[in-house]
Amino acid sequence: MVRAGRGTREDAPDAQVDFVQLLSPTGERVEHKDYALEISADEAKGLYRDMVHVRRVDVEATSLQRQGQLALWAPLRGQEAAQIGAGRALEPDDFSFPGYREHGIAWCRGISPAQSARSFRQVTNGGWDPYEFNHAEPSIVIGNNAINAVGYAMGVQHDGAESAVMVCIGDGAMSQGDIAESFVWAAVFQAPVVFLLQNNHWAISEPTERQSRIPLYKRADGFGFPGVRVDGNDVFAMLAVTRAALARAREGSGPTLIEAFTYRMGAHTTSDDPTRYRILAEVEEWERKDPIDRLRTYLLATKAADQAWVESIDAEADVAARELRDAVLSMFGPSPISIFDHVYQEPHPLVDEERAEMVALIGAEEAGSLK
Amino acid sequence: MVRAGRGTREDAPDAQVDFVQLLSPTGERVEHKDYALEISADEAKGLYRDMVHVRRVDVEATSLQRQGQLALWAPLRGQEAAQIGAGRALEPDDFSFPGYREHGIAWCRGISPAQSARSFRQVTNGGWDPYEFNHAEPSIVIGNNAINAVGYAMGVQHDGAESAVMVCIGDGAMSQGDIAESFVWAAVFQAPVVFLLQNNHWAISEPTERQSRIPLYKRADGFGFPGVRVDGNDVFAMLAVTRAALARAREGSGPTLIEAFTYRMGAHTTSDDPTRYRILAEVEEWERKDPIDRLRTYLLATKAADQAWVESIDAEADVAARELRDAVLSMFGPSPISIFDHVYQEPHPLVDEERAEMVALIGAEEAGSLK
Amino acid sequence: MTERTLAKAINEGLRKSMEDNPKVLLLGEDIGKLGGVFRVTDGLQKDFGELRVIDSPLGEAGIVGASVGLAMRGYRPISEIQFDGFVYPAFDQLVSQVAKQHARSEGAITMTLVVRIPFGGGIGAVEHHSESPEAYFAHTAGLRVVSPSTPNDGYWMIRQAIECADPVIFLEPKCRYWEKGEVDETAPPSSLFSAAVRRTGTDATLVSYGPSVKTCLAAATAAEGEGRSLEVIDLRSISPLDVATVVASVEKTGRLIVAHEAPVFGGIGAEIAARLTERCFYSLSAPPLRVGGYHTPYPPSRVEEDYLPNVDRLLDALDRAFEF
Amino acid sequence: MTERTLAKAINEGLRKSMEDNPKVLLLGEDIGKLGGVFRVTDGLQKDFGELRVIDSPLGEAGIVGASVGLAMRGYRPISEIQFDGFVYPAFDQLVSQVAKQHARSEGAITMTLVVRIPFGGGIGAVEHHSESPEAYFAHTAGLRVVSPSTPNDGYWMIRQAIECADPVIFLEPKCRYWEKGEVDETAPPSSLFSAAVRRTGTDATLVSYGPSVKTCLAAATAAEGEGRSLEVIDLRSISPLDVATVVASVEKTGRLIVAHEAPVFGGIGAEIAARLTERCFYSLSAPPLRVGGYHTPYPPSRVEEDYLPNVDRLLDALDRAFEF
Ligand SMILES: Cc1ncc(C[n+]2csc(CCOP(=O)(O)OP(=O)(O)O)c2C)c(N)n1
Ligand SMILES: Cc1ncc(C[n+]2csc(CCOP(=O)(O)OP(=O)(O)O)c2C)c(N)n1
Ligand SMILES: [Mg+2]
Ligand SMILES: [Mg+2]
Repeated sequence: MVRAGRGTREDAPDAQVDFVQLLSPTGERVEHKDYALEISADEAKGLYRDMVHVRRVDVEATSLQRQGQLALWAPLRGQEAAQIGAGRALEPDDFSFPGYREHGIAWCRGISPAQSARSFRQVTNGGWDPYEFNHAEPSIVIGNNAINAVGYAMGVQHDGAESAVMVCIGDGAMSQGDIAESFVWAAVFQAPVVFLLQNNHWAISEPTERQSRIPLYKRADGFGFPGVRVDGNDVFAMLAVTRAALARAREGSGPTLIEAFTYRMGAHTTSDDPTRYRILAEVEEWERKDPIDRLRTYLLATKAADQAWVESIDAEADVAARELRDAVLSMFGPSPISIFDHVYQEPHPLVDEERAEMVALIGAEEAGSLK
Repeated sequence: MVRAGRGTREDAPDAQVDFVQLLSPTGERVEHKDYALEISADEAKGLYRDMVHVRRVDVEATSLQRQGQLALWAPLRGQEAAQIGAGRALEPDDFSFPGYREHGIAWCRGISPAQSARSFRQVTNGGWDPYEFNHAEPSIVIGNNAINAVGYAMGVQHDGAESAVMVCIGDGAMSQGDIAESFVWAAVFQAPVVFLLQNNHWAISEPTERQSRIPLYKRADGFGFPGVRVDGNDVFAMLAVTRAALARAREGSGPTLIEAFTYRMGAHTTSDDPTRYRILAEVEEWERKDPIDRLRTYLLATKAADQAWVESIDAEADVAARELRDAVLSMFGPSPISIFDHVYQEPHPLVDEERAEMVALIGAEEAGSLK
Repeated sequence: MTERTLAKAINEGLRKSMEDNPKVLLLGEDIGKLGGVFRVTDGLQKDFGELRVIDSPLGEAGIVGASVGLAMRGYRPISEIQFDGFVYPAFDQLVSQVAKQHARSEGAITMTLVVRIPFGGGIGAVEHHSESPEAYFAHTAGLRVVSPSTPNDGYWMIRQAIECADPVIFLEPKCRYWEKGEVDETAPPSSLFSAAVRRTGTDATLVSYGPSVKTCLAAATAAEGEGRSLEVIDLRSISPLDVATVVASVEKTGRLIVAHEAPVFGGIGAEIAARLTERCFYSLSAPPLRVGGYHTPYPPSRVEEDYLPNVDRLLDALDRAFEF
Repeated sequence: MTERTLAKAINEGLRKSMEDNPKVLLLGEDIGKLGGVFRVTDGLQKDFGELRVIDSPLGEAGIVGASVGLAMRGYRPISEIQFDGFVYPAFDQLVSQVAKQHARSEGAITMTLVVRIPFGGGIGAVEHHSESPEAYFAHTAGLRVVSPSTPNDGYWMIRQAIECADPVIFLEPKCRYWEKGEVDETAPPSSLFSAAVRRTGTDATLVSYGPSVKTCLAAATAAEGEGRSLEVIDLRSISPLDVATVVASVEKTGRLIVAHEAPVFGGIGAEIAARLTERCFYSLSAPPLRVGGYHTPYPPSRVEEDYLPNVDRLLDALDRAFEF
């Protein structure tokens, strides 16, 4: 019965067919017929800086979790190029819908690492004001915000606004019915939405073959919109392809599925133990395609940057990590009473009654003090 | 925002690309490179007989509904070839999952029109013993039995049995998340299942363009299994393609999506008024592709049958219709008390208590008498 | 004051809201040219266009999920689920997104949307067309759940639901769609979340909502013949509950019977009974009794009369309440 | 008799059932090599192979929907939903297929399957990982809903659930997974659907199930210090309810407090309160009181202690019960 998991040779990481790459694993610029990218040294350095920052902050958050300061953390290591490339393609007016691992995209939207950490410290189930950053709260229920994103995009379309929507999904999410419905709706209404699929090869312990026998980007074809597979460890390719897809959406040509072919270098979350289900050799193979290494090689080789600059970025990132740590340690939970604050926007007698019950029970002071 | 519904020219009924047809609308045999069909005169006559029967019975059921004898009826007119072709491709050991309109397939499985009518008379929500006929009860919740069918097929596979499973879905159903999940599972596990999609061009009042911008059979590609579009008004093509797909499933090569390109000639159900949403010209165009007419023309032209035989089949069908009428008129509902009988298989104190309550309230006699 | 069916009254309420607020959009299956299978949206696409009355792809998760996104963008989507039995594919969207987004975002996002669902039985339908799923929604914090029982309420409550900043599950008693009543367009009868005393009485209180209100009124008339004076309360709002109105009545009558079509076990009647027992413990001459669906799937409709709360079952419960 | 954690006890119960019956299959996300995120299926794929312990695609409708088909084919699928908050995408399958197929087919089809769900809060988790959805299932006729609170029950109840011909929603109190207790493998403690009196007492009855049983026992110990003797009942089965056991207790104590983590409003506590009021009207010295989650989404876990029923809240309810 379980015949899956054997095949899908096309999925082998070195297959270059239909695979957009602009910067090779060894740091050389490559051209692609459909995706040109003019990028200045400063822009490239900016991308490098972003990636180093989010990686450093990710390490810090992981260690904060180990020290009991966060309830959980979902590390992004390995996916920096996918997230920074896509995140930097967004315009301020665009609206994005993340999953729980999209700290890199949040970073691009201007959300601080500390804000990203709030839900992992469980002082909130949110983290920031979505309208301030045009970035929704993550959805933890796999796949169910994709159709929300399409609805939002239909609203953008209805407004006649020239902006686009991006929603992040994973290789595992591709099996959820809600994703398929979002594809149907996006196609039928030609909604200005980009589906950013980070195929990081694992859905917790399950390899991509458990979700599909064929490459995932091909899924879009059957719904009537383009799918494209990109080297997800190549920040240039991610930037170029996402920009093109967003532009396409903005001009009314409908949705695109971008499959960022990448790898989750770390555990699924800090609760996970990947040694139970995957071999070290696989991880090592992907180390050699590291997104940050390759951009650094490129920057040094093209003399866009020198070693001193690289070190300065590391130092900057250390500062960001320290800032995150300080912020997390001084982050308090909501007061017990605040759980009643935003159940509804309008008055609600039962909520009022239960709020009063709590106060009667534990006293106004305790009810009102931060946890 | 609503840009759908304009395009999809490929969907035009005369597009012959990737369209399997073995009998033209004017009754001529056509060859197809992938699907040969050797069919004897007797077999062809059998198919004709089936189609005439199910159409005649369908008319009778519709009139029974008009006369208040059925709560509802979902007419199949126009879809006889799709259902009889697919239904006759099934082997006794195969297992099929229908929707609410699949009276033709039920007929092929040996289920009597009266049994098909039971749920429409609302004497039951079922109709027959699924294991007696290897045919499940219809699912009225659009799309949700497709994944049940895949699960059943996984069981067949697990048994090592050489049989296949078929599940009927509609063009509207293709938008449901459950259908996509069933595609994922079928592909991943290479389950021996055939998805019979009857694209009858309408989901109640909504044209197919509201569900997809591209032909629906292409959906399968993106999940990694073949999809094929068949002239759904050509019983030969339906038989050949379904046989091939079932054989493929039985031999372990996995699922197939068959799009039977056909047309719902009647109302969605007896509650529906299609004049509110579709034009007569469209219906008339499809009249010219009538599945029964074309087979009759073929049978007469090839001298497989003569006019007298054709009339004898009509007369036989009238008998079947009368049998249906008689059966329906003498069909009683369950007794009130019986609603407690099959909630659970094992004893259940609350059900027992409520059963006793009902008896206490209306008396054992009334509780036990048929409605 | 004009006489209208409930279906027409809701239609006109929708129309008025669409006229008043361009952000109001309708979406659902077959709501356009067909006007919905119950014609509740009849004529609206013709008058407001395909951009505001959207025939959607066939998928309830999609309908509710797209509504969530539209609401986030500042629209007021009113979706229609064609029948009660087809809302379950949207359950995750309702529980995990619609109900929780406001809290999750610490108040930044409002889920200003309405999900209309024709619900309940009594129309001789086939399976999945007669369900009463209100308890699932009422148990879900973050949702509001209401049901009109008269044309006047249909007209006003849909307008109020659309104006409410919170998500509202709007349950339309489909077996009452074609019943007529006066609609007073000058002013709403009351707030959306208040109960209405439909008949005053002194001996027992019948509490209900939606389709069963009429049944309760019939039972009250029948009981009058037997010399019992019943008070009938139409909850109108199932969540939140207007407990005060019921308490006031039970303190007076000392007896409470709750009726709904949904199965009694785990139904909203349990909540009303439990809450009222707590609030009116010393006023009660008998335990609150419940009359409703049995713990069975909704049965074939030929036998639905015996499944639904009817006058006989209400009077029987009344007798039992008087036996205590 | 061996001491085991609840997680391990369920694991061994699953193992035993798989050994006994080749038709038992496991399916779910990450249940194979990983052994499930809580390791409840640890080692089973290794020993029974990939054909019987199936890592499924990521989709709960698929998991439950495929189980339905497997059950129709004569298998006994035991599926795992990774966390409570992820069961909602499967809601339609549960309500429309799992719960109704037996009735729909007039008894021809049995839905012999189990859906295992780690449920409840108290583990400091992130959103959607601490839900208590039992009321939704209990209100759904056709489903059975049980929850073990001890390792011995974990071992036996999973085996009994697998043997039950009807579909069973098996709720595993995840905050108790790592608590240890004796498992007596020689004989089951009782039938799957009977309640257990965990502590006898005379002054009030505390009724609970799953994660809250331990809290009730702690409250009973605390109350003892205050001179109050509490009886603690572990329902074990939420649907059907073993009403008789609770009635017997309440007739003795005259006071009833029901505790669960799910929101009180529309929770199963309402059903227990309403039913017991009806059955024990004259025995009650106070109305049944309920202690549980508030009418809010499950809050950020830093504040969950104040949301969940805890000893203080139980004792407070007890005080209130004694004030009547
Ligand atoms: C509906 C639902 N089911 C199950 C889970 C538990 N879960 C959390 S993450 C995850 C795997 C997701 O894989 P993928 O989509 O590839 O995203 P990734 O974690 O790799 O970024 C699962 C099964 C969930 N969050 N939501
Ligand atoms: C989940 C669900 N949503 C809505 C409906 C109401 N409904 C019944 S049939 C139908 C259209 C189905 O169209 P299609 O799949 O093309 O099948 P057809 O009726 O054309 O055979 C709809 C919307 C339903 N039965 N189930
Ligand atoms: Mg992944
Ligand atoms: Mg159709």
